[in-house]
Amino acid sequence: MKNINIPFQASIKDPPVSLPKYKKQTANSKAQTINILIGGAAGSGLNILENLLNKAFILNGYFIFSTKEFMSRVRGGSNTVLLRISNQPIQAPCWHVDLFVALDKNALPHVQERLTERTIIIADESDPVMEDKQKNIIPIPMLQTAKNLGDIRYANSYVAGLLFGILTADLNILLKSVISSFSEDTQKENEISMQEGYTYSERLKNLSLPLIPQNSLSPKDNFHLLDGSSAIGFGSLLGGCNMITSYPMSPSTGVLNFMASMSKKFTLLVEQSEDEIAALNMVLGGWFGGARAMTSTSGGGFALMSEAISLSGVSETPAVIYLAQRPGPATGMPTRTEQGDLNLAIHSGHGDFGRIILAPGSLEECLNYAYLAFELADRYQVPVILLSDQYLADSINMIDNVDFTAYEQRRYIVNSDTNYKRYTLNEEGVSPRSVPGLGQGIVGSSSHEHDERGQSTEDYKVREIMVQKRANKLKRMTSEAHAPEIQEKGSIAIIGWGSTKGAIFDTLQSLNDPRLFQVHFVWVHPLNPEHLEVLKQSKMNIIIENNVSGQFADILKGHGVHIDYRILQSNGFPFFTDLLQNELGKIIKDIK
Amino acid sequence: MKNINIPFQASIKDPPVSLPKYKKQTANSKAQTINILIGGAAGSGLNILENLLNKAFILNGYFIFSTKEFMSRVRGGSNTVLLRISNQPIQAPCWHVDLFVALDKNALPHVQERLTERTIIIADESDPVMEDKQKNIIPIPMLQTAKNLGDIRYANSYVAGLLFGILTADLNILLKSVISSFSEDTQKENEISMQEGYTYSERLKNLSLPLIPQNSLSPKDNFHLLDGSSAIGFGSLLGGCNMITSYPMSPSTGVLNFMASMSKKFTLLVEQSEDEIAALNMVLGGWFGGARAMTSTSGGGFALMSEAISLSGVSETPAVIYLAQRPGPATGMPTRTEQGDLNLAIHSGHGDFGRIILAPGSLEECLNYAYLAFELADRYQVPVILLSDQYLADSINMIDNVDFTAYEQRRYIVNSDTNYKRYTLNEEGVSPRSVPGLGQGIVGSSSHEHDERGQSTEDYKVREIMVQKRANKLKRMTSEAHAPEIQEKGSIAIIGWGSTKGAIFDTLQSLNDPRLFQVHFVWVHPLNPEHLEVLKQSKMNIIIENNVSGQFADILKGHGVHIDYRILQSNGFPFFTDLLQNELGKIIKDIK
Amino acid sequence: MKHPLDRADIDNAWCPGCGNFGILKLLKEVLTELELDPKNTVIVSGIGQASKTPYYIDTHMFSSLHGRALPVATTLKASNPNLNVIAEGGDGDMYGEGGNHFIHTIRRNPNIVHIVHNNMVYGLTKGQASPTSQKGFETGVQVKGVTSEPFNPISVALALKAGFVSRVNIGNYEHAKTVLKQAFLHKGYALVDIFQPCVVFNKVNTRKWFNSNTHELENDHNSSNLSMAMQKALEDNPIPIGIFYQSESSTFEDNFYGDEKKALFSVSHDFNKLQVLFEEY
Amino acid sequence: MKHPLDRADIDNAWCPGCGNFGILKLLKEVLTELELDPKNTVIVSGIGQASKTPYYIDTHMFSSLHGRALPVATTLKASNPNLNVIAEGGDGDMYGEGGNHFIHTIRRNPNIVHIVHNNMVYGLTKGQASPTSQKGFETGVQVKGVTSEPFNPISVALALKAGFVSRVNIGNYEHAKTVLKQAFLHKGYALVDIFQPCVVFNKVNTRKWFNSNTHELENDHNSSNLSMAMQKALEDNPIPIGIFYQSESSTFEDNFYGDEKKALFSVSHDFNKLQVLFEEY
Ligand SMILES: Cc1ncc(C[n+]2csc(CCOP(=O)(O)OP(=O)(O)O)c2C)c(N)n1
Ligand SMILES: Cc1ncc(C[n+]2csc(CCOP(=O)(O)OP(=O)(O)O)c2C)c(N)n1
Ligand code: SF4
Ligand code: SF4
Ligand SMILES: [Mg+2]
Ligand SMILES: [Mg+2]
Repeated sequence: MKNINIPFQASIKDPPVSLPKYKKQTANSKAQTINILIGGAAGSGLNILENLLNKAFILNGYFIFSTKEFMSRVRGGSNTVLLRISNQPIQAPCWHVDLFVALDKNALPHVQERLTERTIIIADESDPVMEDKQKNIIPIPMLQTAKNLGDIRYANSYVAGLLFGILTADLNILLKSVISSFSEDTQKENEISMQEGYTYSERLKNLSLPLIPQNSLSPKDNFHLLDGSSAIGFGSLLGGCNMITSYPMSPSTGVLNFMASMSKKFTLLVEQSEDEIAALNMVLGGWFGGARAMTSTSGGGFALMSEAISLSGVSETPAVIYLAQRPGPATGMPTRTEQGDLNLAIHSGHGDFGRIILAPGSLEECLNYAYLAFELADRYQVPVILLSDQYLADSINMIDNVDFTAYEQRRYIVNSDTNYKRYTLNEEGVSPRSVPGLGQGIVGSSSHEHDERGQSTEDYKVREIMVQKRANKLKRMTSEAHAPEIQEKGSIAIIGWGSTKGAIFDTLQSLNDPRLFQVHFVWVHPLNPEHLEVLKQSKMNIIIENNVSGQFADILKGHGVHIDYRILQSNGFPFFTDLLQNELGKIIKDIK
Repeated sequence: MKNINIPFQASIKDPPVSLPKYKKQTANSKAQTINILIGGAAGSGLNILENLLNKAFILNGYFIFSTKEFMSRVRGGSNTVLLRISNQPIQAPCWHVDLFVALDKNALPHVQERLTERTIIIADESDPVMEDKQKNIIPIPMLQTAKNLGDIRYANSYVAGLLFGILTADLNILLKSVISSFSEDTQKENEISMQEGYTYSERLKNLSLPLIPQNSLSPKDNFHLLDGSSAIGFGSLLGGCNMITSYPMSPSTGVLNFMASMSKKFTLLVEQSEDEIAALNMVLGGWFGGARAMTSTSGGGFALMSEAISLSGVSETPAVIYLAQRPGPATGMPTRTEQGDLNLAIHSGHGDFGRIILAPGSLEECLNYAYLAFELADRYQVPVILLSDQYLADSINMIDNVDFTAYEQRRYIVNSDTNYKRYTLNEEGVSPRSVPGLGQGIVGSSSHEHDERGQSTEDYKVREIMVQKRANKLKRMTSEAHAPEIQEKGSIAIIGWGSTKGAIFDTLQSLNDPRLFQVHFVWVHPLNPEHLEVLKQSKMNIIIENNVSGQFADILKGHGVHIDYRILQSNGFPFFTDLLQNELGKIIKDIK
Repeated sequence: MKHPLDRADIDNAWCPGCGNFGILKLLKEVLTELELDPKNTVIVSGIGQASKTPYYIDTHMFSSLHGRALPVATTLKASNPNLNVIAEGGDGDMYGEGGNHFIHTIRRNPNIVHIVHNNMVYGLTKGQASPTSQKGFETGVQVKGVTSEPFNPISVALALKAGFVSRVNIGNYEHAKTVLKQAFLHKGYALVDIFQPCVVFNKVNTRKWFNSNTHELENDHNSSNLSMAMQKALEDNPIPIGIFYQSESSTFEDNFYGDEKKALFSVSHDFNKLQVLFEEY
Repeated sequence: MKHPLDRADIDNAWCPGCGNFGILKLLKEVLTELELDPKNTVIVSGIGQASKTPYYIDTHMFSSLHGRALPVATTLKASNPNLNVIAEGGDGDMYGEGGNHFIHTIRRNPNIVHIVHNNMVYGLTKGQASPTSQKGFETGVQVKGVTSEPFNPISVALALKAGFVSRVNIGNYEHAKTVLKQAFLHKGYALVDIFQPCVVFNKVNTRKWFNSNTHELENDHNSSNLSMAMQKALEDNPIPIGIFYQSESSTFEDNFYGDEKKALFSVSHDFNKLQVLFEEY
């Protein structure tokens, strides 16, 4: 074996990498937003409509944000897409909407509660709700038009045209998006349908819709539109990921699909494993051989990986696990969202060992922390869990331009000499990692308690030394942990982690109460106690979590942080800014 | 389906069962104990020797306690058995010994540190240590004697005879034990060997051994000798266990073996599963069908059960899981002991749901809480985890007579009527559980979020109700939780859980410091905050745990309990009373 | 087309045209025609489109985890041998995630019927390859097409000497019914692999494809001959359907219960006996 | 009997007389005789007595979890196709806990050698039945004897069309060596199931038993004929040993790398390309 040059070689002695900074979310209460909800069945083309409208509104100069809510089925049922169109970046969904479009007759009953007196409802003229004589319902001939064109699914384009008409957006731009959204043989019909919808909107000019926001994006702006899954994917590629081994599971499959599509362009092995146990063990085999491997899963699959995480821990083999949460226990609600697997992520696997858990809350953080997951796994030789959820994975938002060259590449692999010992004891607690076939040494990796060579041991003193070695590593990881992001400073901390970032940010913007300040954790484990000082000095701490018990709240309590209020939810929805605003508003009203 | 009579039918509305009381451990500092360590290779008959001596010393009127320390191999290496012989019940092992018998030449180097200046060492005359001219080493011709008899393994009987001689115990009693310990064709030789050892002991009469304890047991006393595994087994049968499905894993296999042996006498299905995932799913299939099923495993296997625990949680199918801990992570040290899987036991499985974790610390508690595990699983329809460890499972101790009729039998199964709904909402949060084929109704059990019938649901309000239902159940379990056992009362609480009970008790006896009082948790999860008041009122809290991070200490911290000192260990050994005494003694010396 | 075994007030979540509807109908009709009491019948399913079946048919059900129906079904049957127990799920569920249970359940031979909806794709998770997907099958994950050898449940079951090994095509309904009935009448583990078109995600192995690529085993097929069965199992152009092999031997429950089969919910141990045993310690 | 591949300063934990010693010797000799560089060779093992092998032989090793050697070995090989990769473990490890990986690794066809020490018992955990234990085998857990049908790795591997399927008896050392060498020379997944006496816990299937109950496949056995191989695989009195079947097809790594095989540790992505792709969003 001759020595081989490792690109970007780095060592644990190097200071941690720093992450590129993105523009901070800005406080601006002059947002003008229009919120549109569209309801229809699975398989009826709702996703195409979402993409079409998103692209078109952006080209028209708006900021957009869209999110879906859908059932665990492939056809039928009742799903929705929420589109928020604004003159400013939007970070989160709202519950109540300005405009609702019912694509079929099940749509309206499904969303009844999200409509207010002022909500304008648009439905097909044949929809039975018409008979209710309910006010605010506007009948349109979308189904007839579509049927005339030969396929009921052209109704989607009709609606797109109609919405563009109502919002006085430029139809030509919409027509441009059509080209990329529909297959050639249906483009013509879609265009016609769209045109008819646009024309029909003339009749609806005097709707009492909120003010239509000004075009705020100029073509110079370099914003990109993507969902959380794709952002995790780009971040993983930035992290050098060249292997992904997964078993499909909603809502994690988006990342697997993204990586699979990228495997046509990069050296990137994509393998669907027989189960999740194989998936994580394959990741370990990959890293052991020198790859940068990851797996993607959700709670149930992650639970099955529990033993292999422990193998990563004791053998000090790096691993990256993308865990997209959904409501449990067990199968729970497969297509809904929750933050219920934090405790599992922290404690899965038997025995004591260090791991890192990163829970991004925005597209920027998805990119940065997916990149970082690979860096940290390699740096500390530990499992790193990227914690997302269905809401974050599936929501579509805008991100400022990304400079890919700003991300430092590193590889913590060494050539081995003949005396190489995989678990060499040193001050850092992290032994230089070589891989088989790289140099003159032998790499011995072991799931047993082992000595420096990796030979299994029955010696209690060696055990004590190795337990200490791993504890030292954990200490180092803790000291290099990232602090929570703190927006401004006040007396009442509003604490969140992961995907609630945007909803909390938006809510605080709206409440505009100078006492409130946001404390957002991405690095949720291990926590550095120094970073919690801010919560010990605040007058009051309110935590917002999307799970029933307040898992992070309990962890903070364990660190001596007092939690005064917990705003919890466990119904499968993300937090909606308008509802959150009410709830938080009520709590703080009485605080002097 | 006709209605069928369920024996011992009970309901959640009945008050919780009460456990039979056993005599409390008593404070008595006049214990006279002699501590004998015997070292030899795996497969050399050490276990037979242990059983033989245990039985014989009891028949001679002594209290005994014995524990093993062994390597993960079937033959060779170096293992030990510690025998403590006393005039009083013994609860824990000690590190330093009075007498050491080396069965082969590897034995002495292996235990060097456990020998003091006063330790008498007995070794074969051919042992190379003889050349060291180390004092206190007494040569005996055991190997020659054994060889003359035709098998080196007769050395064990020689040693038994010798020890009996030294301790002036009655040889006839020893000879009686031989009958039950050896197969017929080797009995003769064993008897001769024993006799020779006994005779040889005459020459060693003036050894400076500690005073030999008085015979304290009278034949009237009805003490029984068993290990922790058997106690768990008896308790499980008391709990009505009629199915065990397991995959073998040290140190849990003792329970599986015990149950298998009992399957010849009781209606009891024993099945070795293909893996641990199958094992727990089989347990769920069993309970779903009306059986009382359990599985036995250790950390790695338990990690694999993580997903199925979550199924137990959401489907509200009872389960009993016996988890015997060993040092991790991963394969760790398969035959050693640790308390490192508490966090995993509490948090395994995705999503939020209730479970109960019971960690017995003595034979009495093994019996009581194994019984209770089945009762509670049935009562609350939750997974119950019985947390033991290698030390407790494999140590042999004495227990006062058990009155099996004192245990109340209950079955929480109902006949169903045509309107039966598996997840009926009621005040108790626990819906009456029927099983298929029992009555007129349909039993629908589901891993999805479901409605009262068990049909999967996409309705967020139903989700909220069911989340609340499960939370209510957890509340009820918490309110019916058992308080920790508190021995006497002082100002400094010495906290432990599970298998450390005896070592802490013994240590406090020896330290005899009126400020110290023991707080021992068996019911380790969920904790009832009221029960922690005692720890908020104590002047100081010291916790003793056999893991590196202080897992239970962190949990108590989360409940607002201040922990002043943590005595932690993670080297594969149990706590030794003499060492613990030193360590605790040092800490409290400076406390005013 | 109402059926007495229809579950009331349900919202069927399958796609229009899906082969699962045929299988649901088949199962209801077979249960009825064999006069199996639904109150004495349990369907244990995993997770997937196929595994939604028990939500739509009015027997007892345990909708368990993806891949885990077989171990649940095995001990359920053992806990109450009077029940008719069915384990049901998709090809991904039973041969992918649940592959290990497939092997070892066959070895145990519990008296259950094992129904696998084989659409050669992962339906519920939107179209990835399954273990039975054919080489070259392209999906969003298998972007260059499947490269692994497809899993042949029939040959594997035969290699394990399963007692009843069959495959049917739901497009050949009456034949499927005959076979499924035999599976219920067989004492011991009975595999029924059912070809089922997924109209949304499998555009290759369509209803038409299944119809034109399968043929019924010849009348002279000797289903008690293991090596002849194996020979047939390895044929794939066209794929034989029918009962490949059948041979009864003692079941998992028989081995446990012997002659007196009573449900474990009525069992309690004799504590006096326990006391006596304890005294020996 | 020193060997250059002996690992220094080790304490072998096997029982005197155990068949594992023969397998260890066999492996060292085969590696040496085939001139496979130990610095380029990795043994991935599970947990069990058999799985201790890599601790005693001076190649690279990954001693992984019980049952999990195959998935680790598969991606290890894919991460660096220049390595010689061996997956090694016991019958419980590979066919029990790891049964699902056994099936699906065969389907993937990575170019690895899969060595299974088949002693028909769980050695390390002290004598429970393994999937290959024969009916009636009594243990502390199977107190009334094994009732399940024994697992036949050869027939199952053949049912899955594994590329190289063999069984040897370590008591027939020279034959075993010939076969193991062929396994290393085979391009693709190669199963070598090795009968190995456990002198402590299996008093039925002893060295003598294996010797008198096995016979080498006849010279005229055609190892390219799958159905002939299957026929042989189902024979059990005596049990044939040798190479049942051999047939090469493209491997897991081939499918990924095509022609240019470079280890993934030297791969880094072109961030400019990534930038360009991102701009499309
Ligand atoms: C442990 C686990 N992993 C993954 C999933 C996600 N999942 C649900 S159904 C399914 C596969 C469905 O395919 P198949 O079993 O063939 O059933 P079909 O939908 O085709 O009927 C998967 C991977 C899950 N629910 N649980
Ligand atoms: C997940 C898990 N389950 C169980 C065990 C315990 N265990 C260790 S080795 C072994 C079986 C050994 O049998 P086999 O694989 O046939 O190897 P042998 O010792 O016979 O060579 C078991 C069950 C484990 N280490 N991990
Ligand atoms: S996705 Fe396929 S298998 Fe699932 S219901 Fe639709 S057609 Fe049937
Ligand atoms: S227990 Fe059996 S398999 Fe294990 S080393 Fe001893 S003889 Fe060999
Ligand atoms: Mg399928
Ligand atoms: Mg074995």
